[in-house]
Amino acid sequence: MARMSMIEAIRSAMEVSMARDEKVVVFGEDVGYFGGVFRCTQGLQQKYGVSRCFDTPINESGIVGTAIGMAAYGLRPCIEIQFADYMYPAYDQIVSEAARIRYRSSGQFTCPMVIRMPTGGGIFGGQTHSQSPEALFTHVAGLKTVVPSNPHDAKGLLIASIEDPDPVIFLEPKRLYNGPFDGRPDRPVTSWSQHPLGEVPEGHFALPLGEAVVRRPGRAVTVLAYGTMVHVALCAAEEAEIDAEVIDLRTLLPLDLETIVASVKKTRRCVVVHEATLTSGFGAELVSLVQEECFWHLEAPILRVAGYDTPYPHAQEWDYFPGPRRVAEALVETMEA
Amino acid sequence: MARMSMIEAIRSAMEVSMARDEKVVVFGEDVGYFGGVFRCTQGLQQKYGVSRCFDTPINESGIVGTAIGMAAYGLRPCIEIQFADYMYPAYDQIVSEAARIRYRSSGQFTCPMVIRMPTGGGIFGGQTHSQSPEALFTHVAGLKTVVPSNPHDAKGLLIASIEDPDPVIFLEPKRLYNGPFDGRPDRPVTSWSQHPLGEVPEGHFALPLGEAVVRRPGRAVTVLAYGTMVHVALCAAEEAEIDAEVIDLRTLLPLDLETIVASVKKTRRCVVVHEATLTSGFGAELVSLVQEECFWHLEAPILRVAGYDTPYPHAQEWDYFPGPRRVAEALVETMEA
Amino acid sequence: MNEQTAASLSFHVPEPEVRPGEQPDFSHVQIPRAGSVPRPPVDVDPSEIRQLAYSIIRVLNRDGEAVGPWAGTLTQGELLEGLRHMMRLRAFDARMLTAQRQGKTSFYMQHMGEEAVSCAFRRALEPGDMNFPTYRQAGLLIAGDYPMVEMMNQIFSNEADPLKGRQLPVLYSAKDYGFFSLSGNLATQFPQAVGWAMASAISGDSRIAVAWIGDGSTAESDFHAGLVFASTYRAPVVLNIVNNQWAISTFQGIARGGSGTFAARGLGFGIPALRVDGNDYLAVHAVAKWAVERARRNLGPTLIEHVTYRVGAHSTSDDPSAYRPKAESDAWPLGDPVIRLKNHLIKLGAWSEERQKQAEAEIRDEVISAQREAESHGTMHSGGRPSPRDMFEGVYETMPPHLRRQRQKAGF
Amino acid sequence: MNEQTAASLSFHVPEPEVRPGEQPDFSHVQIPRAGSVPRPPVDVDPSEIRQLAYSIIRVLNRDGEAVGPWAGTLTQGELLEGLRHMMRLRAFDARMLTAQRQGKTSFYMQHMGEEAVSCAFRRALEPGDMNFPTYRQAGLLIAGDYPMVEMMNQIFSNEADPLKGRQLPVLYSAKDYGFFSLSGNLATQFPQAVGWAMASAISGDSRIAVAWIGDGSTAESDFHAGLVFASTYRAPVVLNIVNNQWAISTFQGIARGGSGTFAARGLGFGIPALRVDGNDYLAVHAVAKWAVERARRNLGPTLIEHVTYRVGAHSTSDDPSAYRPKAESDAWPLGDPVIRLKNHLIKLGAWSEERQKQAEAEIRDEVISAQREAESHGTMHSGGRPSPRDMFEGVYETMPPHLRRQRQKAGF
Ligand SMILES: Cc1ncc(C[n+]2csc(CCOP(=O)(O)OP(=O)(O)O)c2C)c(N)n1
Ligand SMILES: Cc1ncc(C[n+]2csc(CCOP(=O)(O)OP(=O)(O)O)c2C)c(N)n1
Ligand SMILES: [Mg+2]
Ligand SMILES: [Mg+2]
Repeated sequence: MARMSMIEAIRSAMEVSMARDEKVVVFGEDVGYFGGVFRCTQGLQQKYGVSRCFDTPINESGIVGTAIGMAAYGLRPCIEIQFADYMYPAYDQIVSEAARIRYRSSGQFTCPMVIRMPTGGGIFGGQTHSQSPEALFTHVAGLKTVVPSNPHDAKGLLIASIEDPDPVIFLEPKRLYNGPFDGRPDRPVTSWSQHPLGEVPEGHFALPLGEAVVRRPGRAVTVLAYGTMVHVALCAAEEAEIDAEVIDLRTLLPLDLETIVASVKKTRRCVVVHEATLTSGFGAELVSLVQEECFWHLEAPILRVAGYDTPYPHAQEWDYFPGPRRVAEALVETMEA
Repeated sequence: MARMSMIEAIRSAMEVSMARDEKVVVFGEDVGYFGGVFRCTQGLQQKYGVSRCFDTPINESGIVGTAIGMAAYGLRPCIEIQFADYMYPAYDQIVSEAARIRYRSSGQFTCPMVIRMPTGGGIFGGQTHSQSPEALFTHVAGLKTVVPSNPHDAKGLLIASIEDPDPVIFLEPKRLYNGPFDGRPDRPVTSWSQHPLGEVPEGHFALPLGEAVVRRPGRAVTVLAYGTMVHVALCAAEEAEIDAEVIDLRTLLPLDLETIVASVKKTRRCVVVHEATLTSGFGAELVSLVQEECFWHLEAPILRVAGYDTPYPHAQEWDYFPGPRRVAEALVETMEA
Repeated sequence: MNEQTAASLSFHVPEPEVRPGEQPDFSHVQIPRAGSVPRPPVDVDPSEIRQLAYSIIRVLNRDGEAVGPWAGTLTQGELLEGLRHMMRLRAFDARMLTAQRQGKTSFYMQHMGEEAVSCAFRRALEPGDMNFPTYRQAGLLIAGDYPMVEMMNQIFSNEADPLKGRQLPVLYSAKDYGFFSLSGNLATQFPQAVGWAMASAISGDSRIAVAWIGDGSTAESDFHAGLVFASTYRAPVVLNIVNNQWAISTFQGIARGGSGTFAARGLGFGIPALRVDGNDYLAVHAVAKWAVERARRNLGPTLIEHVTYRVGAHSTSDDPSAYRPKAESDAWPLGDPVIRLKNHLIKLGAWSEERQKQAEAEIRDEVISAQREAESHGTMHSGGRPSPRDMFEGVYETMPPHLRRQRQKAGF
Repeated sequence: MNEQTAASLSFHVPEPEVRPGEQPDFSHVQIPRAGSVPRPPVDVDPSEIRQLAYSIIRVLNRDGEAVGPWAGTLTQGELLEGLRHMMRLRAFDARMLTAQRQGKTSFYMQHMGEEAVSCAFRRALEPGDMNFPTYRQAGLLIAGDYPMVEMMNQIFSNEADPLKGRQLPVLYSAKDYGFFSLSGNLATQFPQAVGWAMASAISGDSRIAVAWIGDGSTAESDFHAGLVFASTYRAPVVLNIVNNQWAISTFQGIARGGSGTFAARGLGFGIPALRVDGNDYLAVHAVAKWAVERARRNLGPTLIEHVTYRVGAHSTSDDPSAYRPKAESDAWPLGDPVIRLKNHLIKLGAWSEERQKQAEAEIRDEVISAQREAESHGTMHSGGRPSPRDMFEGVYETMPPHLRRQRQKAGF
């Protein structure tokens, strides 16, 4: 075991994968010589050469499009989109191509690739460095969508994603890169070196996609969260002094519905939290599934706490961010319903 | 009043708008001389000249991007994307630009424009002529999303969309272009000339965005639908002999939540229907809202009938399509819950 | 500050020379003499051959002779086979158009007039090379000896369809024949081809990729993405533009704008760009061979504009009489690729009108018997369809729980 | 079939001449003599001036003299004003970089070395013309007399911020000053500018649009979309590429690939393409004037590559010492735009080192007093912030019910 930040864990996952399988190639904007604007790929070019880790022109459709061609050839590209906010120019290649190549060719061609992208706000990045577009991927048949909440999971899930036979969208909550952010910007930042999940196996280890984990067992209400919101939810539960069961989904698709349903059937209440805008967010899917599966057990409406339906503002970031106060309010509201 | 197919009604809306306001311009692939592959713009170039209705290069991002520039200048572009399946290359311009220009410029620049696109399956179009991407728009703050289900509404809603000060996504269920399709491909096709909603005012008339309409009053269960699925739901209600209240949403965003809630509080049951893939579809948002607002009234879980989470297949189209049989089953299941 | 007065601007929209009812006119199309364009060495400095993007490489002259520096890349036997490939494609198209009219398939797209492009190009490739085609390069399959019956199974969406009914007719996929899965979305294959070529270079392989795109689709952004990546990484890829003058109802001027040629788009990327007479089987092959050799020798990408004409409708959903003169294709100055190659072979003394007739009959029989076999597996509107169960398979390698639930509920 | 053996392919990734620790080297940059490039009439046939895409138009020579056919577009008074604009932009940058370090704003992007490009271009425009800029053209605002205090209010996201705190610092919007709302997404403004220009032409107006893009961002697909539409509709737009050699950490070769120049990208579209010494205020103005006149006279688009150098970091989040030699900017052969214009004015006898010092002091005071005023409205990390209520406003013209509910629930 070693102590790693989330950046180091992600880098370690790529390093391990590149060492084990020479088909793994890594590329993206500023990813090669410089090692990425968040330094996630630092050192990989030096270690594995420019043919396996390289800089690209600034064209996200080209990055994903060439990666699809490489995957069809037989490589396993693990590519970086500099910010999730910049994936839109690649959306056609992701949705119409990567997601469908196995299906439309009846398995003649496949598309094992990982598209990494930093998501979420909390760094005063304004509307184009803060978005959480996961629902735009979960709606697309043929994609898998993963969102880790800590260094340990980030490494295990990224290795599993690279080894997966299908395209995986790997969303990295950038507010967690350096520490387990609980949604209180007024408090001193803690670092992963203080956190048990900053302890990460050094070598190869894979966490299966599609398994959620209970971060905090509880009996009063189930909170479904992923990424940064896991820590916010934990903080809210403490502050509201509510015995919430906090589930970290880790993979949105495939989803670990079993764990969710078991918990809600036990607690009989549910709150769903995400940072993306509310309307048609992934929370809506969670609410739908929970009410379909647990209708007869529910004692209160399932509540959603999410980003407001506005672009992510710059100066009002902390008014916008669904922090512990808003989550706690929802917990209380659910308990009182 | 005149008898119109949905194509004629859409054309009439553009014609009326172009006559009233010379700022209205219409363009897209094959839209000018030829009048569009579905003939929705036929005659407009002849009538208003090539400066107001013209063909474009095949570049959806360019079509939307130039339209944004025109809207910022002060025109009112009403543009066509040949099939909704081909909007992905324009998705960045729609999401990052059109939707946010008013907000990010604090109203200095606005983006009054309409993006028309044919959606939905049922014409053996395979995976790239059948999609229903409405949820990819409803998740985006700054956009409005409209889906008419008949010629009358198509005209009134399109005129309102063109006159709207903000960008509107106008989805045209292509299976309805020529007649009210009820989801039974084995039956002879009926034409709009046989249907009361094929009667359309000839001149200017606008239907406000954000108002749903009850297509079939009922007491047993509320069905929320839009576009083609309105007709499928009506058919299913008849066939299942269930006294369903069928609501045609018409506008998905802004949504007429009041009408929905009033109905569900009355019927105490709800089924949501759409053609788009199930997971993270707009149905999930509807389910979430209904359970948030009507939780204490509900007597059964809200069910969703939707496209399966696969690409839209070609040969198995009628197995895939959420037709009256599947909707009826859901109605029965809800009633028996 | 500015001397010019504020005169009004006016809006310019390119228009074709003629419209329905008018006399077809191709007098604006400049066609160099066959044999007149030089053939540079494959390792030429791209900046020295910019003029090739503004000319047209041609081998067959009016008299059916093969002339000039690009001639001589194929043996007589190969030419005879080439003729047969083009004829087979044409016969195949004719049958499938009829089948569509009969309701045996929902949709079809033909190649009339463009047969030489894909058929001749295919000959310049090696096993293992990969094409990233558009829907109008079935000649790659025919000339690559892919079984016609498999193509028909796909077109009929029948129970033997290799793509299990999932794809629109003509959106083939044939990995073992170097034919990448076709997309319905235009231009996406361009950067994919470049990526495949990059992967081959990364892997120290010797296989190359070939990208295909239509004139209208060069306007798509992915055309640019492909060129940028091909240029930056000097990918071993041949980038083909098939300029058949039309993109559904819009003439090539809508995509080409103020540019001299489509080939010229490559010049800004330092990519050698050639134009070739796309109705000249010999010229297409010679140019293909040149470009393939560049790629194989690690000299990087080549852009080729194949100048041809779409004689038929865009697809079975289209009626071109609404936007262009009916007789336009007769006026097309580069002639018909099948007739031109036939005349060349007759000139060589290797062929005759009688043998042509005979070959036509043979090929028709061949196509008919393939069709008979395919129809035995079903057609679109008869029995013998892929199972609805298949619909849920292959979205992922392993079916995830939510799809299993959906299939179960569907009862398939 | 092919004679070549199957030798292995290898992968090529462009690399800059030097990396940190090495000696800066710009010997590969070919720089023509000032005054040596001809000035064609604005209605020239684009195909006759292709070579302009491979040269560099320069006016100021080493001795500070204005020479050649592109000289003489500005009066001495205008030049003095131009110098002041560039100095003001540089002083503004310096203050804002400090303010960022002090936590008064979250982010800043400077223009060091590139001041001439936007400042000189701005002079060639008329009121009503519209720029679609990138984040590195604040010179358009400074030279357009947009109040510095407004820029600072935006940067500080304070209660007087014209954009109400919604935008990242430096993503200005100033409609009345011909400055379109900046996006964080690269290249999207390119087709938008073309669309604005098309709208002006459609409306019979006389206003033109100006698009801006960085060297790295020309790789984006929307660059292509812009060129295609500009070419097809001959839109009255000037398309500017600011080639400052770097795109964050990647040198221009990654975007440029095998191409000779970025300007050459225009040639494939039949768009006249010029390269200009971007550190030469006079040359930029002369070229801008030429291109603006073309647009205004309905002659269509022009593509301009401004050759310059990004002296500073990409942004306050970047540290270039990790990817390029520290002294590289000193070695940049086109010099510093401020010093070059200053020397020219001294040469003309219109200016002196003392007046330069004096002007520097005046400008610093001007900037400081603007900053004082802006800070009185608050900074990022002091009081005086836009209200959270504002957050919900202006998403639509009329707030829809769901947003009203959300605001109400939020208690704002
Ligand atoms: C992204 C996208 N936009 C639009 C279409 C609709 N479409 C199909 S074919 C076509 C014309 C293509 O013309 P061209 O590239 O010249 O090829 P050709 O049909 O002439 O071979 C269009 C507009 C599409 N399939 N995909
Ligand atoms: C679509 C998109 N992709 C990536 C980025 C991240 N990004 C911001 S600036 C930049 C470099 C741009 O370089 P260049 O175009 O040369 O402009 P310069 O900064 O040199 O002025 C990158 C990659 C972005 N903002 N938008
Ligand atoms: Mg074509
Ligand atoms: Mg740059």
